[in-house]
Amino acid sequence: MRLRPTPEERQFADLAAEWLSRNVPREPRPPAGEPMAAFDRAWQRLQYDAGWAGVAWPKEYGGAGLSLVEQMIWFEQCARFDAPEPGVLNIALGHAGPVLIAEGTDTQRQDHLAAILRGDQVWAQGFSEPEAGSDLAALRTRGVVDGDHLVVDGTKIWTTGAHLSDWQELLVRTDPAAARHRGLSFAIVDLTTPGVEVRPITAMDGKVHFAQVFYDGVRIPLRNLVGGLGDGWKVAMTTLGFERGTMTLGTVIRLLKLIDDVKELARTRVDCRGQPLSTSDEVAARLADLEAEGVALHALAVAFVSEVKRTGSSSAGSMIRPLYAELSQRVKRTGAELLGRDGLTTDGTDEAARFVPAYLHSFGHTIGTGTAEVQRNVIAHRVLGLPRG
Amino acid sequence: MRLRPTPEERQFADLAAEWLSRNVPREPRPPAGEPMAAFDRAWQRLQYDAGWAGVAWPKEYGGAGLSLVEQMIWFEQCARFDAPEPGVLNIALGHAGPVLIAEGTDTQRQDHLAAILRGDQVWAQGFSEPEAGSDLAALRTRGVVDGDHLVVDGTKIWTTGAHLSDWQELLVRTDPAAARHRGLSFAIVDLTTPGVEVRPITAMDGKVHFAQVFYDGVRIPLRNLVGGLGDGWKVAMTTLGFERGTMTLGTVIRLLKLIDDVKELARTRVDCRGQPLSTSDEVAARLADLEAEGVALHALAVAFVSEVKRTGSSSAGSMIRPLYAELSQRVKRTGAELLGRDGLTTDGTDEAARFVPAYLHSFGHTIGTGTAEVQRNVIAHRVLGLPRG
Amino acid sequence: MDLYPTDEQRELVTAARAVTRAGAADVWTAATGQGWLALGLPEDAGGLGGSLADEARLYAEIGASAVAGPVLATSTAVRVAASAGRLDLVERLAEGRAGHAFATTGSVVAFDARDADVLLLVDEESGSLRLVPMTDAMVVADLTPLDPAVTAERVDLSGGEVLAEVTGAAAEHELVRAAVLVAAMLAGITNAATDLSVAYAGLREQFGKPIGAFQAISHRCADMAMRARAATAVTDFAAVSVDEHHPDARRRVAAARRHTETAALENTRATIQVHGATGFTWEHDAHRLLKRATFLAAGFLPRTAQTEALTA
Amino acid sequence: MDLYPTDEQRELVTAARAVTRAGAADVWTAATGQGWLALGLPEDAGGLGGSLADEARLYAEIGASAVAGPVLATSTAVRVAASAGRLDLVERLAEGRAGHAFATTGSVVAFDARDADVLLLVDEESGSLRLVPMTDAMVVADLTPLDPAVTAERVDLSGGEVLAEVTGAAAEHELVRAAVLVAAMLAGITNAATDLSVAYAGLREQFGKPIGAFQAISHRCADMAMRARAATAVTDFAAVSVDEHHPDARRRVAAARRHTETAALENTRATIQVHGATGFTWEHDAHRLLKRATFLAAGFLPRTAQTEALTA
Repeated sequence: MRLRPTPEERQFADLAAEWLSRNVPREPRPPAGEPMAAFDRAWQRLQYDAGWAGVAWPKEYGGAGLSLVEQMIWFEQCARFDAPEPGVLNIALGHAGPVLIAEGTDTQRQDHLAAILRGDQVWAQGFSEPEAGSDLAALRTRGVVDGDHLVVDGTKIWTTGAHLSDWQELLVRTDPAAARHRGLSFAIVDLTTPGVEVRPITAMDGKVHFAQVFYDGVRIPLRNLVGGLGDGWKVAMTTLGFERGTMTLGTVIRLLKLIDDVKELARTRVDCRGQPLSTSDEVAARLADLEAEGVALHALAVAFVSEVKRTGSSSAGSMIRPLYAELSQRVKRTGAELLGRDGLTTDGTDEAARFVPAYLHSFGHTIGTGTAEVQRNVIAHRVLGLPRG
Repeated sequence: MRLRPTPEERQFADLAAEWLSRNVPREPRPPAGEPMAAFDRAWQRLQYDAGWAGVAWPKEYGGAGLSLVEQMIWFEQCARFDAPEPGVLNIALGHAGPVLIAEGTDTQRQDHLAAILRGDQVWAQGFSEPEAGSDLAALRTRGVVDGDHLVVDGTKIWTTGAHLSDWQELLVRTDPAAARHRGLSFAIVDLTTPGVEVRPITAMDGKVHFAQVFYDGVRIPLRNLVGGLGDGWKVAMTTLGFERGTMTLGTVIRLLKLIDDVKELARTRVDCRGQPLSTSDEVAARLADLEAEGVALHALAVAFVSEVKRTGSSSAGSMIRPLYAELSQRVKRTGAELLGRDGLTTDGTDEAARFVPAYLHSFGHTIGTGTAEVQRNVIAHRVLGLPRG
Repeated sequence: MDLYPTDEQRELVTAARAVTRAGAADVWTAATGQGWLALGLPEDAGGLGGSLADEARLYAEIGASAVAGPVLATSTAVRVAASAGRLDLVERLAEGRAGHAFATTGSVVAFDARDADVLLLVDEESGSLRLVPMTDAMVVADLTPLDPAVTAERVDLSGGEVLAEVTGAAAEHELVRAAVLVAAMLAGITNAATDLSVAYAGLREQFGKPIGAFQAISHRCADMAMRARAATAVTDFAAVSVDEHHPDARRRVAAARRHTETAALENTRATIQVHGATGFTWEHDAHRLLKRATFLAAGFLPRTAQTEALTA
Repeated sequence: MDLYPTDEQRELVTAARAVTRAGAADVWTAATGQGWLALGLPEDAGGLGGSLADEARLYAEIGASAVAGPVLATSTAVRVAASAGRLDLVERLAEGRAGHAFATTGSVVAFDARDADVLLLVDEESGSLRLVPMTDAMVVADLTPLDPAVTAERVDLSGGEVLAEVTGAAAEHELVRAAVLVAAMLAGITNAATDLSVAYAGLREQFGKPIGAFQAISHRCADMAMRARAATAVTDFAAVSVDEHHPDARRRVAAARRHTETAALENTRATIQVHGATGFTWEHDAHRLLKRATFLAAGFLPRTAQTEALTA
């Protein structure tokens, strides 16, 4: 076992640090809408042009062809230099790209992968429906083959970023006679296709993170199917792993920084007697717990990329997402709670503006990308081999 | 609403206090075995002779014929004067008696109720079996009618106090053809009957609290059936409520005292800098949580007896037991944890001798009388009306 | 010993619920119409002479609906005015509203102050309650409140005029009452979150059955129900103890305040999770309950003061 | 960056497991036979020159079985002797055992001291480790240990003879190593409790199916498994960081120590509950794991010291 970098890893990290130190945008990210998306795309383009996009993607698709270990090193350096997150490109980079690499056709890869790495395509998922949340196999959105097209009618919901996206991954029912997850197909759809309507949904933090998407006779060319007709469940399940494991690595590293910030908050804020909050042993114990869990999660992420590199897979992938989601909630809640009464507005102080919205947003962590309950089902059944209910 | 006693309640409380102040045994309760049982019986006899036994039992069966409110007042006064708990008479007073009052024949009531109140009969339950723990309806111990007897073969396990008991409540399968809970019967059995063998089981605290009981052709007169043949499930279910609600009232009141003791422990023990543990705001916050939960549980018990008195029943009964069990575990664990390294022996200090065994014993709280999980099923289905899985 | 609600209390709750559950628009009118502000005020001060236990049952309904309108601040302001002998002010406030702030000098954050006639200034350190006149000119900045059903303003208190003030035992009594009513509102939220969860768990189907058939949901609902029942009981217990001057009243109030705070925060978080993505939307009520619970938790008798009272 | 165990580490674990899982009787013989005490000792001091990461993997197995035998105290005593230049003592201890106590003067509670040749006295305040000769005459009283696989004695330390002592950076290094190995044992317990639970949940049937089909059980098992995986990872992470003199090593050791303590206590409590009444019996291993976890939690680098290191 070894944490010390190999000469190659060291060189990679040094180059990354050197580049990031000069290229991380100094201007703040716009808070919403198209300006925000433009910011994210520009930052991605900057990385792409310098060869830092797609660290672990194969070279033939425009990536750097390295392993998850280098990807992790890149995330560590990004956190160190406070680089912007993928933002609206999260699904494109974290999910759609890997899906196409794993299951796409050559044409699909050529059409999309480099474009994704360049930041030219914003993607959204399209899995959940009003009646199919945790139970994806119950989805009803229908796709009917009509010549060389699939004609789609129905609706998807809780689609993060749909209102800002160019493309969408779409799981639809193409064989209504087949039971549940049989008879589903996985397609990709250009969101400018006629018949697509996107209605933003406001979340509990007062912002629009996701939308409901309606499909009214939307014609998708059959060449946009990923996998064959009826292979949709297999494609979706294979690829949910990306979301639950690798896609979370970057956020894990960023969480460590946030824990530091909460510790700093406790050192700078004072209680009613003018003492820093950090002098309370109740606060200190709580922060120590967060720090310990943060380090443990970091260690688990390192163990995960190590195992993947050495053996090709790791069941720790299914654990990183729920552990991250719940720790992140605790960290953000702690930040908000340390504010005391200052936490009752979202703009009364700079600290409130930072920590209160983050706390509210964190309620989505244990719901999106599979609820905490579904993640536990996955671990119980697929990792531990416990029987289904 | 009113907490202030009525003149009648005040008089009852005053009389109780006066009697308890003079009659609570001063000598310590022996820690185990027959001397312990003898102590418990003697204390019960003392109460009986003075008219304090069975406060809420009907007068015709030797009780005082009062309501659960007076029962609660009695428990409060008992806690105030540190009176011994029912101990080995717990099942007799808290379960077997109420079962016979509710479902027994006149003969059974005459044979047992006054004897129970006098402390002359120690009772045990006989529900769980090795293959039927939470799932009581799966029990296999068989009873076959032979003339005017039921002949019982099989085994019961986790029977608290069986090794010290005279009588046992026994749920047996009398109709093997009927499905699950149909075909069960409820009998009472004299544990001196030939064919009964009691094998004590050592618990994780190193003590014997329960036993496995084996039945080999045990002949029980049919007149010892409670309810008719095949009514066993109904009798058992009706009466489990006693255990979950009223039987816990006394322990709830005692828990409040234990919380005080843990607070006192924190005031008297010092940390490595010589400061009382209670000066740590982490410890203080923890104790405040326990105190708040203790008061809330007390309040719930009062609301429960009030509702029962006014309306005849209260669904809070199903909540008192799990809330008590879990709070009691937390209180006892806190006591043990405040001891720090002194908690690594069970006799290194007086405090360790008190709090460490209590902590170990408390693991049984969320297992016995229905696991925490079963109690939640009961609340979800019977109180909230949620569907079964 | 009788914690079962009286017939009058149950009628009061039914009447209040008819208003609060109907929608937020007319609540303030109804509040004055039903005499909410005067319910606990002694009859000789023009009130209805209800007990704190009566008020607690009412405030549970107010909490459960997370409606707008500064009922507690205004009713407390009325009492402060009465206690300070300013019966003219009592009368004026019958038609008015009070904002409130937990500070008495300088530039402070106040709540519901924009449309208020007076501002209730609470000084927990010294134990005093003060009423000052409120004008728009005092508003330095409008802030964005966490709880969308209140308003938040940065207010300049340098004006200095004081309409009424209570200190000492009288202030202490008002602070205890307010803490009980905060607990009552939190208990109401705890119950409301439970009801929302149980209703949704019984209806929403996934995997071919209602989600309430899965223990991950049903056991969480059971936990919520236990907290809710205990929250109601401990609030009643504390309120009656105050009404009866029970020697343990202070400790019981702190217990009620702490139990209901924990319960309300746990249950509102849990109900968002039970509702899944629906519970994360602005449109669903879950977040309003959470935010109201957070708002109340920071109110009268906050956590450090509770700890002190409970470990004394 | 590579936290995947080496082939040598996996062989070491397989060999250790063969002994620890076979039953407690011969563990001490095997421990000396397999060179457990010398594994991490430098080769020039007669050791095997293994890394702390190697030792951590071994100690995880020791923890998982909760076997008797003062492996950590004795291996630490050997290192103290070596560090103090007492190679004669190192040799003597190859056949001996060390008890230990977290105090250096007066009448103290020691563990595994009855049959020990030396006593390892740990002074965390000043950061020193001391070896004193141990005789039966020093035992004032035999106490009842919480953990049935250790012995506890009240010992009189007034004799005063000191065989070896390390202070300063050398002592600091030994304390850090011991903390990592305590974390490793706790990680082993965390994993063992998970394995017990999963196995039982898959076999034990109630209501016509394995209890592991109920979310109340399966989700608890999933939580246990997450804690277990993270416990192993963070222990490796800390051990390698110490081996490589990483600037964050101290903080990572404290993190490993705290995470594994919490995880081991949670998982052992949970496994008792998953096993129901069976888990509450003396005969079942669950309580041994719980008690060992409690024993270790109070050992090297206890909670207050962790808090300090993690919030620095």
